[in-house]
Amino acid sequence: KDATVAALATPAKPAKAYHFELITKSNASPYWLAVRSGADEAAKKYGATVSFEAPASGLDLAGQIGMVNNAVTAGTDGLILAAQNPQALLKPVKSALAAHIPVVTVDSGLSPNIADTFLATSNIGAAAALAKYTAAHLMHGKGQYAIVDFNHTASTGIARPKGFMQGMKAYTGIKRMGPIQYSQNDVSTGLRIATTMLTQYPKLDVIFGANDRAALGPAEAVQRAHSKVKVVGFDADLGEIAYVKAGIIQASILQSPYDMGYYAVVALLDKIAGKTLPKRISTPYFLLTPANLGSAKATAAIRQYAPDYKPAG
Amino acid sequence: MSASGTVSSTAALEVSGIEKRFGAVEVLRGVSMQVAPGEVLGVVGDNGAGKSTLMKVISGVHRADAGNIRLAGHDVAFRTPRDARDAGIETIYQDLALADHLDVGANIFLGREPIRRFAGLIPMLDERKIHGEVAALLGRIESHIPDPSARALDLSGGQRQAVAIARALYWKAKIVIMDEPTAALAVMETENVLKMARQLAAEGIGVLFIGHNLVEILKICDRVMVMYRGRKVFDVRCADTSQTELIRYMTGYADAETNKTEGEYQ
Amino acid sequence: MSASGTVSSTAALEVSGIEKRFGAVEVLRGVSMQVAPGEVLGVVGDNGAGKSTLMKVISGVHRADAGNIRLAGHDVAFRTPRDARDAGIETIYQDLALADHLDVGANIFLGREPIRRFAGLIPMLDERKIHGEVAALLGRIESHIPDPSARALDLSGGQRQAVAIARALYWKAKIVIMDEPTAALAVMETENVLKMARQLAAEGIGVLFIGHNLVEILKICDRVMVMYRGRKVFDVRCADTSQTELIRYMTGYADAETNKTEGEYQ
Amino acid sequence: MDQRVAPKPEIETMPRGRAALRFVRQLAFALISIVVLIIIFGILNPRFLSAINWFHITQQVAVIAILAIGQTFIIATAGIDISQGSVVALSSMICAIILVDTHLGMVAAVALTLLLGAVVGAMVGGSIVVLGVPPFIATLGMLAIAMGAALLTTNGTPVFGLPDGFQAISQGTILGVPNMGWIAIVIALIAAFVLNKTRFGRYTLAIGSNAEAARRVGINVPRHLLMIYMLGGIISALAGIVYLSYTAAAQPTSGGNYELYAIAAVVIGGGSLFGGVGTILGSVLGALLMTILKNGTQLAGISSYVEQVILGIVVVGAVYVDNLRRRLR
Amino acid sequence: MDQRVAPKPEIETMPRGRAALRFVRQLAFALISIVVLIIIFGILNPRFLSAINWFHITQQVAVIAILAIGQTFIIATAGIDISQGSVVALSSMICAIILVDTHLGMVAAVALTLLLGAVVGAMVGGSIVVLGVPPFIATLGMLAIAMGAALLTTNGTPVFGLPDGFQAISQGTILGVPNMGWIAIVIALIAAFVLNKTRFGRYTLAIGSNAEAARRVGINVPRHLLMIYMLGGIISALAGIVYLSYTAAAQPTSGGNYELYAIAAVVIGGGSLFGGVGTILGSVLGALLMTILKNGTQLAGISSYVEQVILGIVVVGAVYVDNLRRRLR
Ligand SMILES: Nc1ncnc2c1ncn2[C@@H]1O[C@H](COP(=O)(O)OP(=O)(O)OP(=O)(O)O)[C@@H](O)[C@H]1O
Ligand SMILES: Nc1ncnc2c1ncn2[C@@H]1O[C@H](COP(=O)(O)OP(=O)(O)OP(=O)(O)O)[C@@H](O)[C@H]1O
Ligand SMILES: [Mg+2]
Ligand SMILES: [Mg+2]
Repeated sequence: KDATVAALATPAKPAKAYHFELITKSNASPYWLAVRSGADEAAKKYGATVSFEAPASGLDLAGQIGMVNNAVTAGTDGLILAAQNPQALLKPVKSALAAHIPVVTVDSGLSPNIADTFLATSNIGAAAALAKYTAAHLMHGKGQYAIVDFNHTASTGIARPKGFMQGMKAYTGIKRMGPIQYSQNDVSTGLRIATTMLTQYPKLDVIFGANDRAALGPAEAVQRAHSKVKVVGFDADLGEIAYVKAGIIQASILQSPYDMGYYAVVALLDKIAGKTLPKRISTPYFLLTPANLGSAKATAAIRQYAPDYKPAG
Repeated sequence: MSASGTVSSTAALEVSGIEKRFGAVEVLRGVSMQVAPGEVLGVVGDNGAGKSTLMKVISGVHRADAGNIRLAGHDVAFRTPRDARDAGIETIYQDLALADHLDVGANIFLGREPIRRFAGLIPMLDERKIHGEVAALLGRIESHIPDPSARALDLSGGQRQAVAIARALYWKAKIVIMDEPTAALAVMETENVLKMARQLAAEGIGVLFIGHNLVEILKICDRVMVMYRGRKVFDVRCADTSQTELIRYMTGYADAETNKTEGEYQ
Repeated sequence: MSASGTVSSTAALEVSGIEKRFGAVEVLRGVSMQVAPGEVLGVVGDNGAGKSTLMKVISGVHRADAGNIRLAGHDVAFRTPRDARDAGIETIYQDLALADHLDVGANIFLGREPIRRFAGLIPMLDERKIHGEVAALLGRIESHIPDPSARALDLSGGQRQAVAIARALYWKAKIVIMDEPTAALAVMETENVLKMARQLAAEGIGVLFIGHNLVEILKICDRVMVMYRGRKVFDVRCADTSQTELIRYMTGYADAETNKTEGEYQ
Repeated sequence: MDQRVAPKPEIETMPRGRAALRFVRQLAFALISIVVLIIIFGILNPRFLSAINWFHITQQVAVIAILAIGQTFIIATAGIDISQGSVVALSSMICAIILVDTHLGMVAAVALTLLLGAVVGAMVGGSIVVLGVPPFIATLGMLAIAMGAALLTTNGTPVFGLPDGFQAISQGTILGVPNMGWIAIVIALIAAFVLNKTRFGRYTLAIGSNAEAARRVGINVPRHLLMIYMLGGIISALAGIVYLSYTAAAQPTSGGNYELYAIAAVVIGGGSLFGGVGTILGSVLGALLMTILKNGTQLAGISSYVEQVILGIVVVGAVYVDNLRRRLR
Repeated sequence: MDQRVAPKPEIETMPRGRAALRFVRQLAFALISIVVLIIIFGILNPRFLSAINWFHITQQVAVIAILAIGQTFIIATAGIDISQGSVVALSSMICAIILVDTHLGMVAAVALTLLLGAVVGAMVGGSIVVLGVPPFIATLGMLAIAMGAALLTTNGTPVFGLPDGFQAISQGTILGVPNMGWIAIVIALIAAFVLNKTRFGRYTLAIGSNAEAARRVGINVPRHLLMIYMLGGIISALAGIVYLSYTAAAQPTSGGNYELYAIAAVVIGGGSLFGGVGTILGSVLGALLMTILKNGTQLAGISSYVEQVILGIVVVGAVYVDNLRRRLR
């Protein structure tokens, strides 16, 4: 139902060197840095430039609002935004649109979706798919799982556990243990929480980590405890790839952050060139498992996060 | 040997049977004393004898466990230093007396700032009045404070004492307590403070003057009381005593004999 | 009128031409003085005359802008208080003297703790020695300090002075500086401190005794010097002077005449 | 007492001159730095000087400026409040919940939130004056408590769907200045009046200068400190309300590090952590300086990482220059 | 001097008894609280008492305990260090970069990182003793600078792929105790020795007790403070190395709020922000108390939000009980 990146035209050589601003949720996560490198790559190709801004933590809402406003003031030619909060950013985005600055949201959108287009993975769908795979292949229809989320305020942080639990509902033999725990995007917190979970629920089969930071901590914990618990997650960085290789992370949804950045720039150029954009563009995800790790598709998916990734390396 | 019995009903301040303990320590064990208007009463005694504690009870800093205080014949009970000040008791401390970052005027009026109404409604400080009054006042006590807007921070020890004394004078205190006011002052500034103590007395104020320098005390006080381990052990007109006698009481040498006759000093 | 010229070469301490300014303020303007072993030299003067500043220069707290210091005939230059202590100058301050949370022993040895080798290698405090020495020492000065492991926090003013004096005694100082050591002490504790000052002198130490109480000064000092506005304006054997004369110099009354004849006091 | 001699004119005017000079000196660092930054950023990107950018700077500075005002009072008493960020989060959550989940209306929501701030401040002040806990520790405790409480209110989820009218607090304008800017200005004017022209303010400075002296002249120091921390709590709650209106959504984890910015603002503006000094104008200028730094670096395309480093240097530099000035005096 | 009279035995033993009593009293709050918590959590979930859980508690407490040890020295001088978290982040980044991007090897990486800590500490100490900036402000500045610098090192990206050998720091065990636990224990033992048994420690307490007195007996206070902050920086860097090994990945934004936990640990352990007091054992117990609280509440199924609130109350309570004890003495 959603459009794909194929809906975007390959822009003609732009008339001038446009300057875009990319504002993500936080300034030091590999995921956002992958979005940035995609955007940079596209910009290079089309003779544009992109500057990158983000608050230090994913929790500084006022900081992000200020950054969007400042970008509008600075007279940027286009804005790429991953919204910390679906409503808080409405007003500044409206003022950008009013100033005829095209806005593309990536990963985390607005509600209502007023941006020119929204490029993202279907978080609920992907999480549900991950749950189905986990239930069928890793748990064989019965057992216990627990969730480590990264935070409970971002739309992705809300959608992924929701999707995962939806996917699991079909299996009556599977039980979720304890409340959802939050790692607040901190690996050591995730590690501490998961370590305690292993003690707390001796019969646990699976821990779901809802993003890269939130999966990394549990994987680390499992490896240290030499536990048989399997970790499934979202996203990948080089740390997680190592765990997939080691069989500790048994499945992970890989999104397309690089493409999000890349096609966000393309979409901005399209918009400037006067094309109409679809309201929502679904970026593909890939379910990475130890079994398919060596495949070309997996390599391509991992390169979305780490452009320099070399398989057997 | 004491003449104090004669001023009982007209006393500016009269305390009786004051007791005060801090935890297990009995610091004051039934102290009674009085001071008449216009009289300077010296208070001497060993370190830790309880002099400052007695003064703090009188000035409302501490509450006594027992005993009562009469001001000009009326019973009073102070819960806070403010009550005591309102009743006309001003205290001049050697240290801790001034707010360093505030100016001379602000210090003299601290706690009792004159207020005017802004737009007829909102109460605000009447700075004009403060500065006016202070200028007149500082002239009156012949202090050498350069200007009333100097901060307390920038004053010398003697000048700081002068500010505190100006405060007492201005508020027309009935009782002024001076706790070791000259301890760190040089001879001349000491002279000045002693002169001011007498000046206060001349205005009809009862002055309590605590000190360790007996020469000084005998020179300017009308009467002197000696404290020893939380008790008043001696009370005498200055004209009728000597350093040697005072020291005898201060060291507790005369204590046995005093305990028998303590009633005499009431 | 001064007898100081006679001890020049044997002086325990001799300073000459000391100048010190803080920013725009000239606090010491060429001060020269000396003190012989076993002599107590009184230093008097108005507040702000520069007495404490001079002592701080001698004890290495401040560095002089000009002038020099000779100890037992040798030129010295102190960069820090530690240099001065190492050279045998101990200073006893009224306040700021003790670390409140440390015990008596730790305070006496502060800055010069005896060290033993742990496992023959690692230097550590020799607590055994500290406590042993302190017990003996406190007995020697007849202080009433209850026990060497009491914290400074829990001592009276006189006891604190005793700790500081014990420090000077223990380290066999050549010069001891006492800056207003009795300012807050009662008569008996004052007596004790004065006695200790004489005791120090009896051990051959040169003592500099700063104070405002001229009676006290004239009683215990051998000689007294008067400072006025950063200069030494008078220097005399105590036997040869009087309170009145000292005050004349302290107030600058004798200043004009002094300026003419200042060379005399070198 | 009114019949005493009228003062001579010299004495009347001198203090004013002296106090004014002291005031200007205190602000010098912040003022000069701001002017320098405006010139630099104006050259790097002329849009920095545009009206719309100053509109946004005004919005961006408001919350920190309000917090800095509360912090000025507390620091003037030689205290400190490191719980401001958490209290902003808690009060914005409470305000949002009342707005969204009840029918009490906006006025009640604001009033109840301010009341919450007063209660929080009373708890902090109570720990300080009744339990004798130092301000740093009392507010460290409150930092944790308020953070936990903010998360507990909705079990961690954000609150959406604030009424449109509520947005007027941040978005509406009067004379082209955003309302949240006006709020900060009005609070600053009132606070400056209170600190400099009333007994309350004088007692605040007196306590910070010498608490024992203040007590001895009859000031009820514990009561005054309690009031100061309640005032501080109310101001933090107000900042929370403004923050909520600005962000249009309540998040239990927002407000992090705001206290550090507020403290930095006070210090840059000439306040001293040892108490007794501090001006409202100085603190507001301190907040403005930091906001300009953030805004200007972004407009100039300077990395926000570098901005952090510059900010750190500015904070230390402000206090150093202040010391220097005092020494040279 | 050695030939003086040998002391009488009473005088020899009395001080020991007195000092020991003082020591136990100082630790009382932390010790009693820990025992109470162990009983409560043990009842709520018997697994809390399992060996494996204590293994994990040991791992979890190590970083905070190490930081609390550094903080103890600084707080004992009446200072404070609020930059520890940022310095942990910066040093773990630097260490990871050296390990991954160079061929210098582990020993060099650790040594260079500790050197970095010393430099950071020297900058802070220098601001304090040379520029005369109060410790809170100097470390507030460093907080911002180190945070910015950590981000600048890799432009925000985390560093992965640490050599396996490096993980031994956190993962290896000796006698069943994780190495990182041993590191904390060894550091604590050395620190306790230094603080109580050496001149360095005595000067630290003397400066915190009365800096002017310390100066006047000849202690070089500026140099000592500089050394204290350098020591603090080195300890923070060490904590960063241990943290890096524990998390197996370096992230420029990690370490947030660690300084607050470390300060809380010191305060819970009986240290005073006014200086002159503080014990290493107390601070380590304070860190342990907080870790047990975190671990136990999760095992007991209590929300981490509630844990925050409890933590806040414990911090304020610790200081209150300390005051109470002192008053009743
Ligand atoms: N707030 C307090 N708590 C406990 N003990 C106190 C308190 N105030 C005073 N004391 C004790 O009470 C005793 C009397 O102290 P006070 O200050 O009244 O003596 P003083 O006569 O003024 O001595 P000095 O001449 O040294 O000033 C001392 O032993 C002192 O330690
Ligand atoms: N560190 C300093 N910086 C600036 N001025 C100083 C400093 N120390 C002392 N002064 C000034 O130097 C002058 C002399 O001070 P000093 O303390 O030596 O006087 P004093 O003779 O000891 O006085 P007192 O009898 O009051 O103790 C004073 O005017 C004082 O303000
Ligand atoms: Mg007293
Ligand atoms: Mg002096």
